[in-house]
Amino acid sequence: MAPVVGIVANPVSARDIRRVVANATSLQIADRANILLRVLAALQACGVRDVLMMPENGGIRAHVERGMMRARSRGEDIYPALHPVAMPITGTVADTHRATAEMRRAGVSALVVLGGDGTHRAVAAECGTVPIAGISTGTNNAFPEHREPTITGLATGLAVTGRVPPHIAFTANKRIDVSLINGANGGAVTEMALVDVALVTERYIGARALWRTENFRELYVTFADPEVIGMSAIAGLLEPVGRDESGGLMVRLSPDGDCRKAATTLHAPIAPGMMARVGITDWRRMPADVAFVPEVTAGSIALDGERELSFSERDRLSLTLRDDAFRTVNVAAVMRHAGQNRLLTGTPVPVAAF
Amino acid sequence: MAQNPFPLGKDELLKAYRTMRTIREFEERLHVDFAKGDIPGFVHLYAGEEACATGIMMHLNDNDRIASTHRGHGHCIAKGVDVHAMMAEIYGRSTGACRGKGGSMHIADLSKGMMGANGILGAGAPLICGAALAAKVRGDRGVGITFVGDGASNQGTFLESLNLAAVWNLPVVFVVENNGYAESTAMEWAVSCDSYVDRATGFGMPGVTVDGTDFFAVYEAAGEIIRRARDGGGPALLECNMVRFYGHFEGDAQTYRAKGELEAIRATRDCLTILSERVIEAGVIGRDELQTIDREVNALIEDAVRAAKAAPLPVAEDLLRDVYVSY
Amino acid sequence: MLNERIKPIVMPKWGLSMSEGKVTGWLKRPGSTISIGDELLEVETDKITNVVEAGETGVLRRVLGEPGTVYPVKALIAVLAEPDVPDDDIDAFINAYAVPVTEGDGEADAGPQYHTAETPAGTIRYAKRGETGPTILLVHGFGGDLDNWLFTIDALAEKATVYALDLPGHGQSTKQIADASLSGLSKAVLGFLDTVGVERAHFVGHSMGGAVSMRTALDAPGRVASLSLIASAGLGEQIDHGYIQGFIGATSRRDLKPVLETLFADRGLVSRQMVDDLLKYKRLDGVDEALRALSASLFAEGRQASVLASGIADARTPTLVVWGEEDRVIPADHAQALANTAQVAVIPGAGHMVQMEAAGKVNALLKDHIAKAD
Amino acid sequence: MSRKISMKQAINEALDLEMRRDPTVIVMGEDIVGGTGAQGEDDAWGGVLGVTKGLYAKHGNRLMDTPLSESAYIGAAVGAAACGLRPVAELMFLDFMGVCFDQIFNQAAKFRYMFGGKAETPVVIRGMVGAGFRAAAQHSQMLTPLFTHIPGLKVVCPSNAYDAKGLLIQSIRDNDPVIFCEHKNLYGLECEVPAESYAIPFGEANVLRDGDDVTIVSYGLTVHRAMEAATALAKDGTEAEVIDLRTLSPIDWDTIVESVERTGRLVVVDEAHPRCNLATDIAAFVGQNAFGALKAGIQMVTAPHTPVPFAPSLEDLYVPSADSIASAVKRTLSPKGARSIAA
Repeated sequence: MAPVVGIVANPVSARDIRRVVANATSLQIADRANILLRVLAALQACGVRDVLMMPENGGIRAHVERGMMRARSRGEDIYPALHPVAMPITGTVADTHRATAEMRRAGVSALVVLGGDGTHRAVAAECGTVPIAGISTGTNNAFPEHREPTITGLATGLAVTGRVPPHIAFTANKRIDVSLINGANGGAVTEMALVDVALVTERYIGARALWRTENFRELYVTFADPEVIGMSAIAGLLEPVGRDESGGLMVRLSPDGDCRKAATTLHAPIAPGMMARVGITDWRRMPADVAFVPEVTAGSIALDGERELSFSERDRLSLTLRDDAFRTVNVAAVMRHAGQNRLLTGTPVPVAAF
Repeated sequence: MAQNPFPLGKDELLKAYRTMRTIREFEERLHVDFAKGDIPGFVHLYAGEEACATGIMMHLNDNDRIASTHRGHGHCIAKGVDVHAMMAEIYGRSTGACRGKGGSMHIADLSKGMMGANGILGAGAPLICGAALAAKVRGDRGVGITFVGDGASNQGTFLESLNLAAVWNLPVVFVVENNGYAESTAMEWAVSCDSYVDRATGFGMPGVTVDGTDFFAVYEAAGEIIRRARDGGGPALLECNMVRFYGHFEGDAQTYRAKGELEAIRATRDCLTILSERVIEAGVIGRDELQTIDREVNALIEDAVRAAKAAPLPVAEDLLRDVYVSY
Repeated sequence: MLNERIKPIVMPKWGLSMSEGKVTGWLKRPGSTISIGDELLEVETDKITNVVEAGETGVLRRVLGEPGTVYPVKALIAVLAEPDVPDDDIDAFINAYAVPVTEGDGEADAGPQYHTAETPAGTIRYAKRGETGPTILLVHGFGGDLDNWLFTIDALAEKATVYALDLPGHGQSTKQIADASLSGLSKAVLGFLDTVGVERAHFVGHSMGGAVSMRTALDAPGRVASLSLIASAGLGEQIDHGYIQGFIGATSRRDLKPVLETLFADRGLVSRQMVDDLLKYKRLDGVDEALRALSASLFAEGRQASVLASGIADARTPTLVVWGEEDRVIPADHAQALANTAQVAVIPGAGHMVQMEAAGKVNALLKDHIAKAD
Repeated sequence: MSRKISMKQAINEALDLEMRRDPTVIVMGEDIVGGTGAQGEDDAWGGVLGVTKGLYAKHGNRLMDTPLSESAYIGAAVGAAACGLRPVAELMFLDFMGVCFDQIFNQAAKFRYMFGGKAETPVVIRGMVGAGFRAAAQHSQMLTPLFTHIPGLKVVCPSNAYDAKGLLIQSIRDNDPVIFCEHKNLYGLECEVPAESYAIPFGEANVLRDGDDVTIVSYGLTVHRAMEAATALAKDGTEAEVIDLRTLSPIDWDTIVESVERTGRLVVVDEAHPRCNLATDIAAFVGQNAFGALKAGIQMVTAPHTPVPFAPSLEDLYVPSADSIASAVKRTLSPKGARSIAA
């Protein structure tokens, strides 16, 4: 049976306040649809015949279907069949959770995700062992790599059709689990972040996006890449930690953003187009599977750049980094393998097994 | 009492709640009284959308101008228009905000910077460009906010205004109140590009989408956008995704909605509930304090209705008055 | 030689902008014997309708101007001659007569006739006619301008150097009046004379302009050679308040026309053009304020604030007082205030604008008075 | 100082003087400066026909070129007026109001009434009207009746440079919205105009010619055709009184009625289409209020009920001519015309 690929394309990513405060990108719906069409063409070229898609009413699917219809009417057969997941649309992150879970149950071989860190986080929460192929259409974009989506689609197709062996095609990723136990009623909330957890002292969620640093106290990252944008850049510029290393980094920032009280002052691109001066008190490695209890006793928690939860002195908060938490398609490795083995020539070299 | 974690002080939070509650109570009362046949004409209710008007208007002063829509009661109240004058206007009384000459769809109070509800969809957008131009010419740091529904966002005049505001770099904020329905037609069907941020981008200005049922989300995003406009940073678009508790107009059976849709949004997306639970949970405001406000608002609306019903009707001479300043 | 006994009657030139006039009717029949001052015919211009008076004697031998027909200024419209001049000579004269080209071209010579002077009181527009003889200054009244001397200025300029100015707030002079009192206006007039280099002049003042002239004679006697006061203010308290208020308040032809009719004994003299010209003046920015300031200062509550008669009586300035008997703005009996010290002439059949309605008579009085005083 | 200038210069001068006098006066429109954002000269056009030429040099950014978006900038002018400015918006050809009429008749015209007398909207919308420019159906109309129909709007249409200057100054100072209609074929016509500022009050018709035999009422270009007709008629002994309305809303009923009561005959000349125009309006008013004075049926001379044609041979037939006006006068004087009133 031919492999089925799932697609989660978030129509509402890259719409937050950072467009106003920092000239952040806003990728148009029509562009997102075009990205999807390019991915679909690459998947079809690799032999993927059926794709499941998260339903949404933000317009992506309508554009994609129009593009596919136009191709069909010209007699071109370049796209796989597209099947929306049967589920109600709420227009919230719950749709991503639900769609991911449905696709996992339907046995998709991989999930192509269009969105920012937030969308990827929502997919990662539900995808289990299904590998993710991420395409950046969001703002922060520390997690998904920047790459032409056709290539991502191609790598996904090659991986799910078995033309690249799994140990090359897929790679393990880290995450940070956040556990919040409500002091009043004992209820527990578990959340996760793919890249970073930021603790700020303001306790309202507001416009969600995090772009101010004055209330910023603690930062936990799964990897610290000086090439990425967002709060994790702070960590990356202090002590790089690779995506493939075990463990992450924890950074404490000086109270009230006062750089004079800080041991170190750092200039970091905390949002697109936004360089901030932050005072750093100290930082340390964050080993896997060790629960960290923050010093901040009340505030809100930003997961991958968006404020999601708030907590008070009565609540108990802990953070734990997990290695090997979920899988992604290793596009670079797949494409290198495809090249080395001439997978896309008329007479491919037999796949070399290691 | 716990430390206040919000970007507004307690008094401001209470004021926001009072404004939202006043709008809700005002609209709920109109819903009831309209059904009784007490109110002439037709009315469009803002219930369910209170967080949007309030979250934005908390950043404005009387020098800032707003241009409203046919669904304008909430904007009026949030901008500080007198509730008694509004109620009297809706009842068509000579004590009304417009002396009974405008009605629900034309309530205005220029002294409060409220340039009028508007019966013509999309018409507020160019007007507010003019208000913003006036502020810019005077250099008084005033801003102009125009509200438009997802339906009227398809009006050519709205799109022309986006372009004009960008070209003239006017201190304008275009607020799209997206409640999902242009009268009865779904936004998803009627708006070709599907995203207001895309529309804004197409006109060379930033666009932001927020959850319009979350007062804090609206408040924070609007604050940034308004500050930017005030400082000369130019226009921007703010899309507030929100819900309409009643029909397009009173008497609308809303048969276009999905089964259970209304019940669901009332249960999960009531902006007043969301706000009050947030502030109570944070320990900043006690439930009793909110209940006190509820009682006061109730009394205010009750008094406004009583006064409106008792107020005199406009008389024959008023028919010919105020067509011109001089003629 | 015979031609010298043939006296042409030509279309007159009243005022600087007149280029043509319409004969509306003859008041004398051909063959009538004519004396100086006899009313010959009526001529209508776009500004005013008036009577042409005879300046010479003779028999009206030919009437050439057809009623209802428009003729250029200086066009031959009639011929006077003694009875013994042969008809053939008259025909020859008529055939040979040519309208003087330069004179008739109104546009060419009207332009330079108006001048402006930058005075301490602001820009003052004036006209200057004539080059010889005594210097005369014509001062118009409230709401008027130098064109009020339409029938006066050229007549006097035959033997004098005549200045006519627009007072501040009037005509095409500045509309700013720094001081709306008689002294203020008098200072503005003296400032004007300084600017144009006139030390001393015969003052001819109409209405409010008469009061300004008297004020000047009292304050700067050395600069006023004589006074000619025409329907002058400043000789009594009475004044038609309705006229002043009506003039200030009128914004339309309908309102203004009846007000202007108060100025004339013959209401028919108020032409549409006269009303239009005044409306155009009144619409100018600053005029309304200027007129209201003058009215408040000089004619508050319908009384003249300044009566200068006794002062002038005491002064030794040679003075002529002329009034139209039917003046409805300032009563003609005000003339008697100076009856003991001045020459007084009250002209029947004329109103407040006596210098226009009885131009020939008034001009003769002025010429005579100024000649004697000089 | 008075001197001869054209109507185009007079309009320019009025804008200049009012901008000098009042800092809240701003002027906006398409190409009213011209060349904004382009590489060539500043102030490249000064309006398509150069009416606003040179004002940019004097007043800079208070003259604002607009995008080709009549709905947006006319609306902005209205909004700015409601917020204390006195904008003069040029709607190049008033035919273009089709794309911004809402801003004029639903917004500007209604604010004061709809808001219970608590708003003032001192906006001037000026633009070209009228045929004779070989500009065909969409750039040549006399749409004045559409404006006079709307309560809340004032409508002005000068026939000469003097009136244009004084009426435009009054329009700018006026506290109500004014539609200022400039007949493009009168732009070059010169007359004596004072250099100073002056305002001509609204609702005062101008009687251009006195006459006792017939009253001819018109406005705009056809005033001159009416005067031509009157001069021709005078040769035959018919003295026509010619009334130039100057402002169409408010309209000077008194002057019309007083004249008709004297002459007993009325010819109304309107360059607009024949249905529901100023001519029918005036005829109806006189019929209702001065019927007893009429000695003959009222004659109306208007454009035909057609769009404005392009071909010069047709367009020349379109605009009421002096001949057609003179013929209409003769009809009122004929025994047949007189009988028609008795019938």
